[in-house]
Amino acid sequence: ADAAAALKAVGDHVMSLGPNGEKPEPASAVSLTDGELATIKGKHAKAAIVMHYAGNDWSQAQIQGLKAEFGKMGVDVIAVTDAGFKPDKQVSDIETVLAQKPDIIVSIPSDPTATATEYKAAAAAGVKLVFMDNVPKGMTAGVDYVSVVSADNYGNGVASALLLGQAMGGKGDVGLVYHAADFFVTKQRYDAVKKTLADYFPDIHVVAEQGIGGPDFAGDAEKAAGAMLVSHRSIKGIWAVWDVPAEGVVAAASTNGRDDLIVTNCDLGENVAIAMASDGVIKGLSAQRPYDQGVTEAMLAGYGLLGKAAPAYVALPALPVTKANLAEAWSQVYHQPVTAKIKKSM
Amino acid sequence: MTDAAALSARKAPSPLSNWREFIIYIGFVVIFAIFAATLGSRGFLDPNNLLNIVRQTAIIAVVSVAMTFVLGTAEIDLSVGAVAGLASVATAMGMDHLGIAGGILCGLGTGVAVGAVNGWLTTGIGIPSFLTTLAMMGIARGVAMWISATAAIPILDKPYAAVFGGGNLGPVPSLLLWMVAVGAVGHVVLRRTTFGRRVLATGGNETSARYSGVDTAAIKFKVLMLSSVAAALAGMLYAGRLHSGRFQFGEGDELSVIAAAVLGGTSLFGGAGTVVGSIMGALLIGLINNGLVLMGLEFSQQLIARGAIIIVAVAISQTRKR
Amino acid sequence: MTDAAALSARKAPSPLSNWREFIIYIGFVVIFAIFAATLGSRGFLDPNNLLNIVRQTAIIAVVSVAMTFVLGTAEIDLSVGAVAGLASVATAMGMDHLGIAGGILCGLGTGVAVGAVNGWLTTGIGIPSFLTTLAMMGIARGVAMWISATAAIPILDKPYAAVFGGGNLGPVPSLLLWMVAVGAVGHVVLRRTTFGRRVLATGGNETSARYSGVDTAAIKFKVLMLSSVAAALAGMLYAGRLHSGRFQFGEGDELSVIAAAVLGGTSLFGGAGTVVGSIMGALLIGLINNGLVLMGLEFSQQLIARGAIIIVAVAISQTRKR
Amino acid sequence: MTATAFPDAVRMTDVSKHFGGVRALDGVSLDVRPGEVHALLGENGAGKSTILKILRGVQPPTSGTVAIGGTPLTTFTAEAARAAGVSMAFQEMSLVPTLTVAQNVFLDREIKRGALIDDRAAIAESRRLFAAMGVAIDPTRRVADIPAGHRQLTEIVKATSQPCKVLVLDEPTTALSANEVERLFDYVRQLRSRGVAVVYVSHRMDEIFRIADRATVLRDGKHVVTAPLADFTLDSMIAAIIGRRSRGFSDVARGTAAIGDVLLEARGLSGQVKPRDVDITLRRGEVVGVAGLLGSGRSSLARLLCGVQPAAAGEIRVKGEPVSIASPRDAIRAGIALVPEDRARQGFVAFHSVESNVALPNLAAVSKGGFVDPRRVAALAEAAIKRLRIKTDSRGAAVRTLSGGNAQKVVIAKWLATEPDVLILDEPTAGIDIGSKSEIVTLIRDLARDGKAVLVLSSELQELLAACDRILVMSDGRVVRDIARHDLDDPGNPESVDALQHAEQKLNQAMQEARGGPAR
Ligand SMILES: Nc1ncnc2c1ncn2[C@@H]1O[C@H](COP(=O)(O)OP(=O)(O)OP(=O)(O)O)[C@@H](O)[C@H]1O
Ligand SMILES: Nc1ncnc2c1ncn2[C@@H]1O[C@H](COP(=O)(O)OP(=O)(O)OP(=O)(O)O)[C@@H](O)[C@H]1O
Ligand SMILES: [Mg+2]
Ligand SMILES: [Mg+2]
Repeated sequence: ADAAAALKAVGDHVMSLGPNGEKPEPASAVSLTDGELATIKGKHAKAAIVMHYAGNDWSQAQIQGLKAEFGKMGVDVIAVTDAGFKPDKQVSDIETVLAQKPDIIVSIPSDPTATATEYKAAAAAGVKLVFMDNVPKGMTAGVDYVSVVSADNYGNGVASALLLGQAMGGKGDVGLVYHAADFFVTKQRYDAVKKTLADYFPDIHVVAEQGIGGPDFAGDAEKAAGAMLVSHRSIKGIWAVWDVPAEGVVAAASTNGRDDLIVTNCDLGENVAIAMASDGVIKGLSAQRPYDQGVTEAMLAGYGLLGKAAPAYVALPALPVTKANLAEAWSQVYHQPVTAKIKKSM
Repeated sequence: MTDAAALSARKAPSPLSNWREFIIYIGFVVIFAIFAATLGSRGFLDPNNLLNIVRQTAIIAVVSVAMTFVLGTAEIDLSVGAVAGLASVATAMGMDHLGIAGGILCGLGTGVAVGAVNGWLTTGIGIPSFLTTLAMMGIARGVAMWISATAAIPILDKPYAAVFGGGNLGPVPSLLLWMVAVGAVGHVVLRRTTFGRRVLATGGNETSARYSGVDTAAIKFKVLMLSSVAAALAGMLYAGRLHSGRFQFGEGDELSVIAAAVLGGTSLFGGAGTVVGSIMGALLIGLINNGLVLMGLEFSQQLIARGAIIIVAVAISQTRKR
Repeated sequence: MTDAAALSARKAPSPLSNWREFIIYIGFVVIFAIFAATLGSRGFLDPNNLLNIVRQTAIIAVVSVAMTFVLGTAEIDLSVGAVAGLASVATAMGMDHLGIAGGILCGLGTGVAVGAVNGWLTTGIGIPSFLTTLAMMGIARGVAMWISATAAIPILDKPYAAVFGGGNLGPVPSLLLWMVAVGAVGHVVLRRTTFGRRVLATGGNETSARYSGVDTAAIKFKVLMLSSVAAALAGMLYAGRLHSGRFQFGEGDELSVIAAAVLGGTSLFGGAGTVVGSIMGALLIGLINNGLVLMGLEFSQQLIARGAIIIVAVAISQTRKR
Repeated sequence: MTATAFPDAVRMTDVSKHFGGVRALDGVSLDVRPGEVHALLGENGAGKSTILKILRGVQPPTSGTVAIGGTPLTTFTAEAARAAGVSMAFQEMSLVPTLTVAQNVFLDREIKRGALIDDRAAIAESRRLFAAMGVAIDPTRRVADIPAGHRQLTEIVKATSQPCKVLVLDEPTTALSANEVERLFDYVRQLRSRGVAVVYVSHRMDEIFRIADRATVLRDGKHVVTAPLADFTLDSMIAAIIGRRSRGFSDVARGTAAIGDVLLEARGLSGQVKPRDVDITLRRGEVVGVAGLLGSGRSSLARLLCGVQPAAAGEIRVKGEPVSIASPRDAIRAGIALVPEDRARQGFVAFHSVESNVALPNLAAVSKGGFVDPRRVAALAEAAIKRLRIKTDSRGAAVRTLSGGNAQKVVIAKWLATEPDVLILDEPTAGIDIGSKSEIVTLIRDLARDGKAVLVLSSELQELLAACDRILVMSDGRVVRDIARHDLDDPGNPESVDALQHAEQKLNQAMQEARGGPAR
């Protein structure tokens, strides 16, 4: 199959299916008329943002997008919580924000099973739920929650794999650094990468795979990559599941004197952007659009308030990034000009 | 450094020196009052919210009761968090194959097994409990991840969930009942039984305790067993509350549990501690977390505020005593 | 603590009793030999891999040197991990606005500031260092998240990165040099200076130390200052290695650091400890991690194996001595 | 003196105990009969405490057998020994500092109501027991907070209140004054009449002659002699103990030192509770003693003078200069050193070596630019060990491995090494054997002769009389008498053999009067 065409395709349409197999709607299908905006403003609604983890660029961009759009809608954001990846903490957070009787909760479940009961309780309390990326077990769109907005995580996996394969000229040994936890988003990427490499690059062989558990993901990734590079000297490329682990891989490459290594990853963070801009070992990455995702989620929450029929599953396509399109990709993702440091490194 | 400072510095960790007895109560009351005044409008005083505080701290409180005994003997158990996670998985898997009773047995069995190993390595081989339980923490977490393939294992059994942390008895959350029950038993055992007395004697001065006829090794074995079983119970409560078993449950709880006990006046150097204090310590932490979320602070600000409040709370009560 | 006699009486068996002195060396050699035999083909003995082990443990080792002093006085510092994260952010931000020298000052300044607060709260107000530093852990982490908006702050300055952990001096990683330098200084200070003696006396029996004219409060203030500054240096090394400052750097390190010290024979009850032991402890943990990754074990299996190996390593040396 | 109608209460045969290289006991046998008080005597480090710990089951012997009431001990555990009827007051005590006095008295044999402990009953019972000893100790206080004397009484009450066939008292009186000792003896006599076998260890010869029926002497872990008290004279007993002739305190030659200018002066010195409004003047070449009953304020005074506790009122002058002494550090700088009364808590770091313990207050002297000179530390330690004949297998041995008396010597040694102008000793010879006692008193005299000033606080009057030129009597926190030593001599025959006993009676009399309050 033709990688280049495939890569182009990834950027245009979404590959993942919804949690219940729904086919994805584009974000462009979601919008609010001025009239609707006015009615929503009139409601002076309260919204809570319940994150699984708030300690990275992705979450922050999401939150910014949400706050910006909610601002336009006159919705008051009363709480932003961070469960630090702990389902029990997230359940507590939901309990606590419910005490403030919010009209809207936008959330990403840290674990679809463990948190389900509490989300159902929230739904039963009449709260309009909009989910990011994943939906708790046993909840149905339109009934229990308004909608789920997802990045095309499968697509991200595909894109980063295609970029890796291309940069390697379609052959050689690679290692994969994945997330050693049953977390929907990262698992989709991992599956996609393995499948894509197999489908498109028969001459690329995965010779090493290492899961990392955190909390020090960069450090774990560095240990993993370091070990791969000493025990498999043939390795030409490494894939990292998101940007923080990728930073660890970059460090490992330099300490092991492998400036020729080829690294790709998911998510566009400033460090990896710099590594790419300065012709470092990062040769490409596949970005999500967290800011737009947040905006879309906010609007769908508006749908909920209005009782307007909402698409069950909205997804934003992956955004393949190389040094060539870095600057514009950055502004697409963060709605801000590329940072001075990245500019400086180009 | 003034000598007064030196004196207080010397007094501070002194077990049972009164301020430790009161810190927690003074701090709790002060902070509760402040939150009630400032967050009333945000539903802080809403009975359901107050019950939330209990729900969110009951599990920590349960383990901190057992930890009071462990610290009382001047040992430590860092494996409680991981054991809770493992027990939650064991319970869920056990239930899949052996039904509800089987599941409960698997959960408790996990606690007993880990406790026996911790106890034997510490008292039998003589490895410092800090190392034993630190290693056990990794082992338990690893086993939990392995047997569950890091996935959450759903528990569909409603009665189990209702009894173990999920449900309510009338208006009262079952978690509250568990906390009160464990707390009451723990309090009586520590204060009024020969076992409790031997625990504090062992921690207060092991040689003296031995000279007085206390089998200190047996005591230490028992308290380590106790804390593992309590941790297992905690895991089962997590499983009930979250309708599933997952290796992550309880992650990092060891620190919260020890913090609760120390806040409650238990000395890390052994020989002193009260169960009621530990429970109050857990509740204080839960109270603060709840209030800070209600305030709508950013997570980063919550971290800062929590640290500051704890310091101030302790400092107030401390200076009160001077 | 006051009941120093009680403590020393209880501690009498363990600290400084020789097995603790040797544990770490025996364990290290045995495990190294096993890995060399089984993982040679996977590049374990490859010089670069051995250097990787050093790189991956040097930062823990550096902090564990300071922690040896803190534990030596029977205090504890749980804030080191968070302070490292904060210092990495402070350094990166400082460099953006004040250039490289400014950045370094910001980093070290963070350590000094936190150390002063920890020291004052512990010795001045008399809050147990466990609570002081636990609270400070939250505060430092929160401040780091806040000022950095949880984002990584890139460091473009090459020379900085080269000196602080990023680069090599010829074939020698700068991290190795830092570890050796800090270790050498720490060893001499603890073993050969009056300060070191006073540290161990303070932890061994605070009352008698005071009677002997040791200003124990001042000593405790200094060691807490020491560990914060070491933590700040660690943060700067993280920053140099990963070319950025990020609040997560050092997360959870407090436990690894204390574990390294305890593995190295330092007593949590104070009065005993060696710097070399602590460094060996850090290296042992790094060695195990590296070997397990080379084996290509799953993350969960690694956790299990690590725990088991630590127990066995300690047990071997332990029974050897019996 | 074998083959009695009924079995010996205690029969220890051929008992040996080795600690690594150290042979603490070497084939020692010990027989104790029911209804006798059996004195166990010996130099510091002779092996007394070791053999008694074996009897109490807290230490297994390396070899040898132990039979109690005719039935041999098969396992050496505290539980087994107690079941066999052995109860013991330990020299280094068996009290848990974090528990209250009452909880300690009844530790491991708590009074219960139903399944639960009845602490109220324990408190009441403790009160009764202390009253019987004629002391008022609050049973609800934590042991960590009560003074050394009270702790020793608690240890005694803890041991004596247990039903037992064999009662072991290992140096129970080191911190007690005459009255408590008398009460203890009354009680011991009661037990004896009830057929209890009592093993009594003390370095106070007068006590031995007052209470013991038979005595066994150990030296260097070997049995020397066992005989009825009647077969001993003071001299022969001392000779048996230390292996050479000596007359104890009577040996001390108290040459009069030249009294010089004032070194230490305190005016209106008061603490929070004790002492109250004390004036003291210490001159060069002068040894001043402080006598008083338990709780009279002696140690409190010492703690003020050495900055352990801040003074509430009053001023301290050193060599005429007013000094503020806020911490022991200031005191040491001002040339004042305190040998504290409670060695285990205040005296040393138990698991640190003799060497580093001796070095601690002398760090300034053995270091240059903050760097400690190991050679000077070693030299200091070796000198100390020689000077006080400390029995230890090396200067590197942990102090906890030393015998009680030798540990006490370490404390004295470490403070002597600071070469202070003013040396304050609180119960300095607690647990120190009769031979060394007179040596230490002689040492004190020598210090005075070298122009130092010495303040000796002691509950053992003979020691005060042997050492001091002047004796202050304290009562209820005040100094109520200031008696010149020679006023206590018997004007008739000052050099008579029992001059000491005579002086002791006079001093005792003065103290009893003093309880009335100041008579000046
Ligand atoms: N735990 C130990 N380790 C090594 N040596 C020890 C230990 N305990 C006692 N010893 C040694 O055994 C010998 C006898 O000690 P013991 O305490 O029985 O003497 P003692 O007769 O009680 O002396 P004292 O009159 O000073 O109390 C001493 O030399 C002491 O150093
Ligand atoms: N190191 C100390 N610091 C503060 N207070 C102390 C200290 N040691 C003892 N105390 C308290 O001071 C009070 C007096 O103690 P102590 O029995 O020494 O009085 P004392 O009359 O001086 O003793 P004695 O006259 O029998 O030597 C007691 O209540 C004791 O608890
Ligand atoms: Mg003895
Ligand atoms: Mg006294």
